[in-house]
Amino acid sequence: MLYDPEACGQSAQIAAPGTKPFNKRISRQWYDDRFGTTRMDLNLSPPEIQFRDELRAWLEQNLPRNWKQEHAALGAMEEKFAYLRRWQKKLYEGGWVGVAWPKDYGGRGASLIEQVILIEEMARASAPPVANVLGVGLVGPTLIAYGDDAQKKRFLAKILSGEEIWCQGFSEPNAGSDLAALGSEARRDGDHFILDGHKVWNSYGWAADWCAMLVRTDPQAPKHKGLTYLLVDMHSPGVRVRPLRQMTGESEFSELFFQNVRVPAENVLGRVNDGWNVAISTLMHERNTLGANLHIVFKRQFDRIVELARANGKAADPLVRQKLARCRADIEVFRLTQMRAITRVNQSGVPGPEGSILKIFWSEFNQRFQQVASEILGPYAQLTGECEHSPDEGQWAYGFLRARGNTIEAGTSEVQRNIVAQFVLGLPKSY
Amino acid sequence: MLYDPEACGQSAQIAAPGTKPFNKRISRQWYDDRFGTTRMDLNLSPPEIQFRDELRAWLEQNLPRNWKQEHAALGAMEEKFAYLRRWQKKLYEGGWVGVAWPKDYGGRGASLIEQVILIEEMARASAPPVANVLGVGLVGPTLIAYGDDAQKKRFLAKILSGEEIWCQGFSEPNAGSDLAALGSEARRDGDHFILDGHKVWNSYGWAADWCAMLVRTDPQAPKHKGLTYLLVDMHSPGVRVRPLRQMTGESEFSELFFQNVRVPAENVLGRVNDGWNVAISTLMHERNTLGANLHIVFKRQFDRIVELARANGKAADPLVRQKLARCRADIEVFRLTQMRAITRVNQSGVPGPEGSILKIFWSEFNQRFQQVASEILGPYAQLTGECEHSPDEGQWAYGFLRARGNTIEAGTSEVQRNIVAQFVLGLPKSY
Amino acid sequence: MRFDLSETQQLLKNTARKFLQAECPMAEVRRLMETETAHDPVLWSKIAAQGWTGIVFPEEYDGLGLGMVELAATMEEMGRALMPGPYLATVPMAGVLLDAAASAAQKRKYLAPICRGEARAAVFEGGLFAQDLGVADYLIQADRRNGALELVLWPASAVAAKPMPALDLTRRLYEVAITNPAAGELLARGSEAQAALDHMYDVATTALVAEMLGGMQRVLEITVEYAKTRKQFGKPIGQFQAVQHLCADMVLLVETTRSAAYYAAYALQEKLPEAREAVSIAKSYASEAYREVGNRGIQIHGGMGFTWENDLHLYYRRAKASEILFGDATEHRERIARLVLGG
Amino acid sequence: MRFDLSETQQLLKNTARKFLQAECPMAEVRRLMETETAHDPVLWSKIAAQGWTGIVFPEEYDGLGLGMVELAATMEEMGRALMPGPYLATVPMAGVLLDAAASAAQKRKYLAPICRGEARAAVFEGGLFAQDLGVADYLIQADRRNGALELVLWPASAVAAKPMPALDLTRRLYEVAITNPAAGELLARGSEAQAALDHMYDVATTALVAEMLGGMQRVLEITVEYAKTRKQFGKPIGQFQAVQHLCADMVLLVETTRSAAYYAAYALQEKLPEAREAVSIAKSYASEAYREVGNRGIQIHGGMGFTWENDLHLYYRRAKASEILFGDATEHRERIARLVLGG
Repeated sequence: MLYDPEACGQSAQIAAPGTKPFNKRISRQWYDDRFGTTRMDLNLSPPEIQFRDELRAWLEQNLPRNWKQEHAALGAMEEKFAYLRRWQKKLYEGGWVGVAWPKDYGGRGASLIEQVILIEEMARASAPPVANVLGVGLVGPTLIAYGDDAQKKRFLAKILSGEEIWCQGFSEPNAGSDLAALGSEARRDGDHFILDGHKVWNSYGWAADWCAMLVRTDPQAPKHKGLTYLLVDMHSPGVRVRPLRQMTGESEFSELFFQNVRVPAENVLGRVNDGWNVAISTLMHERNTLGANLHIVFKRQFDRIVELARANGKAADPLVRQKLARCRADIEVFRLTQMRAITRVNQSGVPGPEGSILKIFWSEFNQRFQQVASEILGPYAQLTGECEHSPDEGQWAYGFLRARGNTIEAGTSEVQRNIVAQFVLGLPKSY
Repeated sequence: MLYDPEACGQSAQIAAPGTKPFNKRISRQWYDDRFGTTRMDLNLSPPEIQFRDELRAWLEQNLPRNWKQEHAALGAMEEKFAYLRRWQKKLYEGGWVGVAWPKDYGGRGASLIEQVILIEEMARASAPPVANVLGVGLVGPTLIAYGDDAQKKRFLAKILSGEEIWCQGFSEPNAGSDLAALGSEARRDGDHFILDGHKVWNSYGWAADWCAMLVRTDPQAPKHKGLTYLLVDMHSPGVRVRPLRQMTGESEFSELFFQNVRVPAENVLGRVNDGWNVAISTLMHERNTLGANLHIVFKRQFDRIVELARANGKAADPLVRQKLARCRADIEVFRLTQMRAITRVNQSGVPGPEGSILKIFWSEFNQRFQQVASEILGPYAQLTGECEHSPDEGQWAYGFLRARGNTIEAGTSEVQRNIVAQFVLGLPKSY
Repeated sequence: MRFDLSETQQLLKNTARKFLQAECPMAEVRRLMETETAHDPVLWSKIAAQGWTGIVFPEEYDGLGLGMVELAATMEEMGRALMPGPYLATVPMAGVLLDAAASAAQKRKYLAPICRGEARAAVFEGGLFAQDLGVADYLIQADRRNGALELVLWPASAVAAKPMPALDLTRRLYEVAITNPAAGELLARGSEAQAALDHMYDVATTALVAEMLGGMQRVLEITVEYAKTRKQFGKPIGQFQAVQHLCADMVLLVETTRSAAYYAAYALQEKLPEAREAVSIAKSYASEAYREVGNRGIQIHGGMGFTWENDLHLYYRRAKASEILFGDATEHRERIARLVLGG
Repeated sequence: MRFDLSETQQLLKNTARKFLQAECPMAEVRRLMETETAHDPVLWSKIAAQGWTGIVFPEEYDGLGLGMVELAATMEEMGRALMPGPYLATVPMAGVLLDAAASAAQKRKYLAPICRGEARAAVFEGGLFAQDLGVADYLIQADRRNGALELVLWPASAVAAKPMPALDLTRRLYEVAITNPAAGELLARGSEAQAALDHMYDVATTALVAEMLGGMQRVLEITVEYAKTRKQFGKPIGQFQAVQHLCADMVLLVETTRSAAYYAAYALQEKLPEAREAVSIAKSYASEAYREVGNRGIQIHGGMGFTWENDLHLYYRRAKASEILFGDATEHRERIARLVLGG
């Protein structure tokens, strides 16, 4: 008889040693009847396979064979970016941009798993990124959730086609981990807001037509309560973009300065002073889709460092073997943990704190991995791009420096650990 | 000309490129005249050498050759302890107990470095410990600092001779890291206090004649302010000692229960309600002298695991070699950092937060070390004492478990890191 | 695509948890660990009645015919409860070896009684010990004789089992001596024996990892509960960032091990080509993660965590024994390296 | 017994700090790192006037005749200031090699100008690069020829130096090509050359470790200062336990490295038998500690720490280059293992 916790559970029912109280045993049939026959299944479903195959066929037809060379041959940043806009246009015409968006807004209503399939297939094919990464991934979904009909009509199609490029203005010099402490202010002035502020760590600002911003509209309210989510035309007078040079030497990010910028009141997304909730929704989307291609990126780098370790003989060194095996295991465990998180979000429909676990894991892994790579390369590890001896044009020296930012950007490891402690484990707020 | 920061230091004085503004150079003579000729010197001074040689000669004469066998052959705990009391008596007669105490109280007024020499020589000779460890190391110095003449006369000599054994009652079940939260209470009743309370993690309680306790005498005062340092006769009615079994299976510690215990008011050490300051002084002494022999203990264990690694072939494994080399380096760095701390305390006369740095280091090192040992021993690492296959009578399995306590006892690593952050670096109090 | 236990598997797991909460609470674990063998025949018969002793074996030998994922889910609960006794030795080790190597007649004779809960067994490959041999009805020995690997079954009467005291008090180790060399029965020989033995190690390692996962999950739960209630400096200690971050580390260790453990079980179940690598990834993770979860759990408990009466050290002891069993993290990483790098 | 800098040594160190604060502040470091060679002749002549270019060399060759501890104390300050240029290549490397290997006549010709600040030099043992060769007046090459090690001195005119861009912007690497094979001058050969080279590596490694110590001390100070002033969530971030514990880790890393660094210098100075082990202990520690201090320092700075304008990355780049130079932690641990375990 199968254990029935309702009917049992008292220690009085445990028989004295030596007796055999349970001589009837259950059968497979009994088990299947009682519990069902569903099983863990990592295979794609038939519709998922169809989605993937359709995408593969389209890429086969449309992906420029040697786009990296074509792209690299273009001189100016603007020309390179125009190339990506053309690629996005092509993808858009094929129906492969914003696949998760509802059909009404130009999407396919794809499931989370289908989104992940798309991200992975693009990574496997080494396809170019779309130009309007933030528009498609973050601003669009927020507009769909919070925008009014006019806003949706005005913005969504042009996001998908890449006609209008978006950036995001959240972080400020004095509002990093403590985002709600931001001080950029928008004062109401008739049917406009007058915006003054300073944003940092902004991506794509130099190329953007629009910026989705979080600004303070009620300085008297408690700090989370007086914020508004504002859509700002980057071509407005008073907007200035300055490259922000990071420790790697590049300027991947910009600073944005806003001085007396007039923003029509109709460009408020959601309600005035409710911007915190709107932004949180954006950040959830960010954590949900960000990093779905990372395991492929890591795997590719891993395979390359294995090649280099074979070439310089380190692949036979027991210490290096341990470290590479650990990296291999980490990449695999990252992939698997991401699959589990996707399974859960796909079923519940709600992005959860799993994102923080993954973020901590991959960012700390990448720092370990880059260190292992540097140990394998020895003195060559420090050579930067401009040198003929430099392995892979200095990507490893660059990668070492760039990885240092991983545990800071998109929420420091400290903030992420607070989130795990408080939202996964239910420990009390620590500050 | 040597750089003179008083006369220079302005960038205006930096000459234009190509000129040679400093063509006069300094000589060794100039340097010695200006700065002096003292040098770092790790050798013992002549008086220190004399102290050491005298001690070595005494040990040569007096240390029982095969005391470990003699001691092991004794059955009951009490008999073993009586053996250590006899040893302490002998040491006392030789003048080797409490060497740091002033001559008036039976010591030699030895410097900190001489104390350390004593501890190291005893460890090198594998001499037995004294019976009255806490009396000599903690209670005596506190009595010397805070006791009145009557108390000093009453207690000090018997501490040194081992005639009266002391224990310490600080920690309580609800006052661990937060020692000041302790709840054992002593109420004034004429010329006595009536004591009720419960202490844990007490060492030597089963053998002690006296207990140096921290108890609450003013429940209304802020928690650090209402405490008193009390000397309690362990033979008083109402005192109960119960072994506290730890995860290793042994009972190295006890719990103490006090119920309506009458303590004469003359047994208050320092002022009533000033016990916190008295206790802090005790803890400083604890951190100062505790661990001075540890590097010798670690080194001996290290040498032994190296022997075992040679015997089972692991000494040739590159991974094991890395781990052993790291342990070797850690032990050496621990010894050196302790020497630097001793140098500093010896010159300033004040124990400082260096103790916390050393405590964090050795406790975390020992956990790493025991893990390395267990990896070297492989399946044998888990065998406990009672088994013929068990290496070194199970000391490695025991050591693995026992080391787990190192980062908890005598101030958790978390509390110690707070101390370093706040008292070494001056960061603000975190809670 | 669904990388998670199915409703069916989750039901099985929930039922196992309730069964063990009632039939094998910590008081029972502590009672059994003080006995000579840490084995209770009554508990064993109840386990058998659940079908657990035959969970992965064919129905024709009175097994339940379920798969690796079901075995893993069940063992996760056994690890959570710290269930003492010879389950690991009997089912994922001896049983799997019999199922893979023995003839149909031998399976009827030796595997079916295991499935029915009437027999227990142990495996010995010539290392230091055989686990839970003291309560086994037979021993399967993997031995290299006349130049080939042989799997030989010995009845308990032909084997002397000498107890070997060790850290884990809930699962016992025994020195092995064959006392009647004539009593052995050959199960398999040569490459067939090797394949069966390899398969057994993959299954048993995966089962062990699942069990370790359950243990570390429980250590995390006990610790978080303690951090919510224990107060120091006027606050629950779980409000201190240092404690929160240690707890967050524990979540990472548990959740990544869970991914690796479930995938290893799935890959073995589906006979995926990467199954062997998945098993080694899982064991290399679990070996370090269980120990580190134990370290953090005890640390957060402070002095209380270092006492005998607190349950954490019982998990910590199991963690250490499990770390060593079937190869530690270093050995499994070298196995991964051989698969990835060759050599 | 006094294991600490003496009053004399502390005075020297304090003076060096004040000198560098005035003559080589971070603005100057940033100016020089943007130049072709990161070397400034004026700064060099001022350094020479301090006696630093001859600090450990005999007075008869215009040196100052001080010891290893004084060299270490001075280099600690250079590391703290992140002083750019060819000091390491010229003094603890080329100078020490000349002092150990060259004849009296050669020392007068080559070492004395180094001491007087009139020449700079570099060393090349056939690896990837020679440090700061671009501003050297001569190169000493360690080369195995006709079955024996030879130390050969080449004038700059006989050597082509091709810059190799690398992480550390304050100390430059160059590819080496001998363009006039007839211009070399033999300094030493065979076991004498080997002993001089071994000695040079011990001295230069110890000097480098002292420099790394100064760098990590400075990263700690900058970070603690930032943690006291930067506010988030209404508090200085240094009030958060997570930040406090990262800072405490940094203190441990710095203080243990300091012990190892000073002892290595002392042991070399006193020619103690354990000197070689002490050097490897110090380098194995410093290699990891400087990087880890940098990691924590940048982490605590958050986004600000990841900017070009913040100074921490300049230290971090130096840390990475120094980790690799003269063998990383793994190589030095294997050297310790050879001394302790043999094999």
